[in-house]
Amino acid sequence: MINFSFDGKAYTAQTGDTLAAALLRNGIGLVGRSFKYHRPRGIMTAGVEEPNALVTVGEGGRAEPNTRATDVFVYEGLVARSQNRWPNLNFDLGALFSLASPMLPAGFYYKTFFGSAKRWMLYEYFIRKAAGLGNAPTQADPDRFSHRAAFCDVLVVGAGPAGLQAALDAAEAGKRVIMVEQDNILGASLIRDPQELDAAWIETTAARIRAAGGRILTRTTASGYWENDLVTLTQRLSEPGQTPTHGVAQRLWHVRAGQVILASGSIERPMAFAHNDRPGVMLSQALRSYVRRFGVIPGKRLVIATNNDDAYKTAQALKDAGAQIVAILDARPAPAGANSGHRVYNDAVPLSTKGARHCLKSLSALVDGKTMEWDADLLAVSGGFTPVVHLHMQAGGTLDWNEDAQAFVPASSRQNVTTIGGAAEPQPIFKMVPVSKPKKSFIDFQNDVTLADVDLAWAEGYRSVEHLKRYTTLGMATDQGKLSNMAALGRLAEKQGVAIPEAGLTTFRPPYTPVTMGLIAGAGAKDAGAHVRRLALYDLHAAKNPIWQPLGYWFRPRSYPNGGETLAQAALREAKAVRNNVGMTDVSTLAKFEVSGPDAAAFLEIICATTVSKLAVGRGRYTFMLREDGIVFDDGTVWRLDENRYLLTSSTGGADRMATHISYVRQYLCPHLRVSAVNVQEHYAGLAVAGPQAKAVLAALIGEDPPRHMSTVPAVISGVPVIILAASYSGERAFEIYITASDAATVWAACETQVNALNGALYGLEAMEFLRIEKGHLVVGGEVDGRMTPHDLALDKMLNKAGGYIGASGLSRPALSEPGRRQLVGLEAIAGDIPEGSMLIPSEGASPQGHVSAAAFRIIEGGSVALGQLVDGFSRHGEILIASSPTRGQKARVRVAAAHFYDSAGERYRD
Amino acid sequence: MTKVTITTLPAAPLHVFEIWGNAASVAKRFKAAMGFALPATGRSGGSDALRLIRFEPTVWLVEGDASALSAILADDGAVTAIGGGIVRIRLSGPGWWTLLMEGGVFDAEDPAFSVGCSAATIIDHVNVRLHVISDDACDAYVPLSFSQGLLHFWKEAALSL
Amino acid sequence: MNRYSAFSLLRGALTGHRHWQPAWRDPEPKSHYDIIIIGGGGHGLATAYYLAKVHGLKNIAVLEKGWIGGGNTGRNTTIVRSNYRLEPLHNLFEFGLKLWHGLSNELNYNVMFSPRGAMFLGHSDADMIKLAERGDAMRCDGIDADLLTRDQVAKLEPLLDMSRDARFPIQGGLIQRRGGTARHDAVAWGYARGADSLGVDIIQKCEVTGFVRDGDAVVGVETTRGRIGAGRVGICVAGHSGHVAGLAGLKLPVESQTLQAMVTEGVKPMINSVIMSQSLHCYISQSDKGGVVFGGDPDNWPSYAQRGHPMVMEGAVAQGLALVPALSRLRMVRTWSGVTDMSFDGAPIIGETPVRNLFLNGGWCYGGFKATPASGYTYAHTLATGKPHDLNAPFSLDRFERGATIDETGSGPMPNSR
Amino acid sequence: MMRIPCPHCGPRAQSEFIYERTVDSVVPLDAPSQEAMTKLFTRTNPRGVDDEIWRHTYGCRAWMILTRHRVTNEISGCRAIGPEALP
Repeated sequence: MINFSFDGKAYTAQTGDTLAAALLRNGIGLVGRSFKYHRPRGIMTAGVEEPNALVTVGEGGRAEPNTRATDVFVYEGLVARSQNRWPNLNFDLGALFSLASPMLPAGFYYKTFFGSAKRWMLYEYFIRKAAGLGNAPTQADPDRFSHRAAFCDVLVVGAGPAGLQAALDAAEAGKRVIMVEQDNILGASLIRDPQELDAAWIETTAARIRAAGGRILTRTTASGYWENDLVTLTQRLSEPGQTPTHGVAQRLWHVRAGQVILASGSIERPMAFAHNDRPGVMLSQALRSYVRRFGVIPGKRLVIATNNDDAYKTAQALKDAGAQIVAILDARPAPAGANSGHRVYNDAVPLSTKGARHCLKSLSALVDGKTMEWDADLLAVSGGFTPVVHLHMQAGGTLDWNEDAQAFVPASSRQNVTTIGGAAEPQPIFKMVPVSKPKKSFIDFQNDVTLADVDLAWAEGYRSVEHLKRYTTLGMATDQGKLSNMAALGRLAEKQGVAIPEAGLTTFRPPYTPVTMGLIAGAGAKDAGAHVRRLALYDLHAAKNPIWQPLGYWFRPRSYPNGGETLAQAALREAKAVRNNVGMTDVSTLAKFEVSGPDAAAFLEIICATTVSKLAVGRGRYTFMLREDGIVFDDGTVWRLDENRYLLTSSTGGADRMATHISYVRQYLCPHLRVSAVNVQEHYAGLAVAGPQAKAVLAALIGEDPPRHMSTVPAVISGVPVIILAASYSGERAFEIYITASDAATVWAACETQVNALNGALYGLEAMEFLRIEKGHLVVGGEVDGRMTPHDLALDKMLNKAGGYIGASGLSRPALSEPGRRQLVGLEAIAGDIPEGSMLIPSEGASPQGHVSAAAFRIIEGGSVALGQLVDGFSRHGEILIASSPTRGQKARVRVAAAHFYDSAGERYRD
Repeated sequence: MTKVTITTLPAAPLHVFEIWGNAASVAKRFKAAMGFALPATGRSGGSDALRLIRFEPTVWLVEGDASALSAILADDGAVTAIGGGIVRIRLSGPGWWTLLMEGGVFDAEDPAFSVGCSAATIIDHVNVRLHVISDDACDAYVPLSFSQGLLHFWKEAALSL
Repeated sequence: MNRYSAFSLLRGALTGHRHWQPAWRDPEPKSHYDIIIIGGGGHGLATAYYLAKVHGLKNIAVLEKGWIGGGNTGRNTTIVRSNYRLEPLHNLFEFGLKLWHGLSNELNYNVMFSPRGAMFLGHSDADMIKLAERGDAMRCDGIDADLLTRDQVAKLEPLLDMSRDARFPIQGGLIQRRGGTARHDAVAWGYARGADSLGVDIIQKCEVTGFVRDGDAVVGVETTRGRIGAGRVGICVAGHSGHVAGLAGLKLPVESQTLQAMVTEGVKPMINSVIMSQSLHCYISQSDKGGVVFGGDPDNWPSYAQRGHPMVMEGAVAQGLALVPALSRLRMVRTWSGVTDMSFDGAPIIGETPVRNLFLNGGWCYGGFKATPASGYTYAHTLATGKPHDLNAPFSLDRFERGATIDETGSGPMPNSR
Repeated sequence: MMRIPCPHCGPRAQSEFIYERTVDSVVPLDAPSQEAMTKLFTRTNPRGVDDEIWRHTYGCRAWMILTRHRVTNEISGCRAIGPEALP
């Protein structure tokens, strides 16, 4: 026996019970409340199509709201709670809505609640409280979810008789086979009707499939059919709320199949009659499962209503189990059901039911024109069978109409999918026309949609099947119309005066059954699928526990505070060290490309908008790159390492974009060039040494005179070959040292020793911002914001006069040279600190004419300076503006100036 | 529970050998000089001393001493060092192909993906290059900056293969 | 059209709701209309409504190939806001937001516009500065935008992961309190009912298959229900702009991409506002029926298939769970896709085309729903007068080749980099 | 998720590929300015078959032209692009 609790009360279940079977075993009929009218709801099915028995299973971060009691297998200590009722299931205040239901037909909320948007929010507060079924968990999920790929020749969906046979044939023909089954045992319909093929057949078939290499996955649903026969499977490795063995609760499979065989069976239809939503009304095949599989007879006095032969198997199962069948109401004329040995009434259709303490007490039916009544506590209904065509339709399939079965069956498909078994050949039924009052005849039991609502939608002009669905919310509940779509289509076809196939069909969309969000996210849930990219020297930096700054997926040290310094204090100290002495920083994340070959220079002059071929060996220059529309999108430096070997650097933020751009130009536009452009961003780790003492540090490291500004030499530091580029971003004399990443720690240590010896400092991104802003150097993503031309950034004088670079024709667009464009300017504060990102306005209340892209302080002299963009900025130097930030309540009066405040002539670089 | 052990191999010299022209004659020159042919896409060639693995149409990954290769290429291609940015991770034990299916999209379980085969694909958002070195071992070449994240992902996945 | 009100519902309760008239007629197409609008989505129906209401024009038709509201109007994540960085965009969207605030009364149809607040989260100092810049740009143009501290964010959305060691730690936010969500179907139906009551012919199951030309001018359309003459024709088909304009020989700066969205099963209230992020591309809100609505990056390749790539959806959900871990055990009940017309600078295109009498309203990328009233109002002005409204003047079709693009993200002409 | 027939690696999952642009959007390096801008800013964007440039970014890193139907996703052709390659 297994112990579980429901709404705080302890019960026991037998091994293999679903929660629904266990609840019925314990005589519990009322399990929930419907969405809109809070009407009492019982267990209606034995499968995934269950619209009513939704409970919250599990606790804490594992609690799963809206779990179908029919789709969870009881385990020791399972905790289940009913939903959507206050204070409790038996007495729910929400039931008041059903008293007001005459005023609340479909779409009532479009016709009232007028007034201001604020007033609607007041009504909405109460509507949202009443809406929704379960409560969302409030804690994070303790378990993990796995994603795994699989490839097979044949994927079989459904382990019923047809599916088992198909999987066996394919596996023994040597094909790679995967078979999936939602249930936790194989057999599907065979469990309900074992006589045809006994249990042993199921076991031997499964064993033979496995022996031939086939894979069988139970508790697994084929939930989505995508392109080129890719099917997503959701596999439960633990039941809702259960602690999984390896910490993985579920697995999402992405299966690429050669061919898919759908043996998904069909779903039994309810019948539409007044008060057909009362607990105690159940589908016939479901009742048969409870009797045969679980040995549970959920009623004393049973009535069966049907329009087909299948329900007589249920009658037989009940008879075998010794239950008392009060009557069988067969919609078909005599002699249907004549020799079944039961009390059969022909031309009999249920009219209405009555209840006591929320559950079924009696029902009335129209029998050959006369109304008759029976006392019964269980009414099993069988209104026909709807083939499960979801995956066939998701695969882009078409449907045919089977007149005998009054059902759609799979026809052609765009992909390699075929349907076999019950889903392909549903059983014939007798076409019934609802005779009951439409008012309380429910077709969508969870969203409380009645036949009257369908009629109302029709009357109000919502006549396409999609309008009908959205206006009435029919089929938009957790069962997605599995029990309601066909009833609604039937009614719509009647109204349109056409046969059901002409009435139209809503779209079948993934998933077949609802899928846990954590499973969809998989491992990505923890880091949003965005892995942190680590520097080569990550451990070395981490040891100094810097303040880290995210930059794309990288994390780079922002500053190295010591002795309780704040970020600003540390950054200013570091920046001063660079200005006055020497500083050292990690620049490994810069994009870097090694471009070799006779046509290397020609290739680079296509990518870069400046000249490159004029560089002598050992020399380098600043450069920038344009998009095809002429807009600057990146900048960097280019160095001629050897006769035919260049090193190009560009921004960290634009690295992936630049790699694609270079590959496009190389592979698509110039396939014949003799050039190799290799992405070496992570091959070289890089560090920069900057400051008046930088030259001394380098000399000590390489034992010779360091290269002059914008020159490059190969060298050796502590026995490690390096490349030295004499480039400056900070405005001081500086050198960038590139080392094969695996040897970088040695060079960093040697360099740090020298820098410490001269009591220099490590500096991070924050100090680098102070240095480069004062110097007027641009940042991609800051001043280079994807909207500025070379002229707007005062770079146009460096453009390659010979043209031929990407973006040249983009610059010819007339509006790019008209007045009114935003241009790069410097800004000096007259009063107050300039807020970064603030708007530049000529006077209070005026519309912005530009903004501050980067703000900092004069490192030595103090005083707030900034870079920004300003309409016609070049011609407005000296103007006084307001840098205003209403969101931060800050502003500063600023003077427009040239975009460099420190050593504009560049003397600091010369030796 | 299928077993797989995950070990990070020490850094090794890695280069790219790229041909931009006269591919056929370079192939002849290579075979003459090295004694084995340039491997086709999805294959590897050579020995532990010098192995070439092909993932791209005009580029081979060279593992080992690449000093002799520039001469063979002359003006028809270039050799560039890239080893600093790559971490080699060896997956050994019968569970390596199941592990590669976790968070992946490539069919590592295909019997045709056997010794000497190579393939580049994406696993857990990371660009990974695979080279099968024996029935129960496969090397993965992973970008340095992502290697920590992928190692963590593989170790966690290995617990519940 | 009978007036909607609580009393009308009470009357219905007493009479079995038999007095309701159709919300819109189902007329046969006339031979000629002064103005034909191609596309019966929210924008097309709003355009027709304002043509009749503001400009008093009566001989108008809206041609819809399927059923009204069946395209992107029924497929978006229902978010309404105007917090854009660039001036032409936030001014246009703000004009729309003002219309949203009175729309239910204007149409006498409750569109359930709920100004719950549209919030962008910031995950670093750099993010917070970018958000402040966007907020300052709006505030300087008279649009509400407020920075939120970490604690204010946590109070508004208690289920956000506020831990310091989260992959994207939350540092603060920027909220537009007047933004929020609306019921998308109701917008289409409300405008349709309003337009129909003012004499506009809404013709469903009528696909335009070609244009009738007279020299260089368009004088009518060929449809699956016959030829219909027109004085002016306004294309308003969002994701299908490229296709329909192609029928007139036009090639647009637009590429159609799939944008997936999804909804969970209904639960009691857990998400109070609209959650977006400066570093992550996902947006989360909760509908009035309790389903958490979710969207993320578009599938960035061209497609009219209205079906997405499962792993793109998995990525969006991963981002959402990184922000709101408590979503983990909810279940996705349905996913769907719209066809978004990605313009080559991310801003819409509203105005004339090189073909006389043929006008275009499209290029809305994934931001069209929030613009429905503003798009309808300004397009109605352009169709009625033949000249741009000052709010849609910057969004001319020729701006790309002129070099006057309006690029909010600065990511350039390739739509898949947006 | 499509299965794209890479000319070098054979059929692979779409997640290894990235769509870059359409063939009709390619701006030749020597195109006169006006023609270049028209190519850059106009697309046929058909609701049918088009030639698209994809790249096997996480695979063999090669570029290719895919002839693909934008409603059914049917791929009717895939041609390699780039320098001449050994088999």
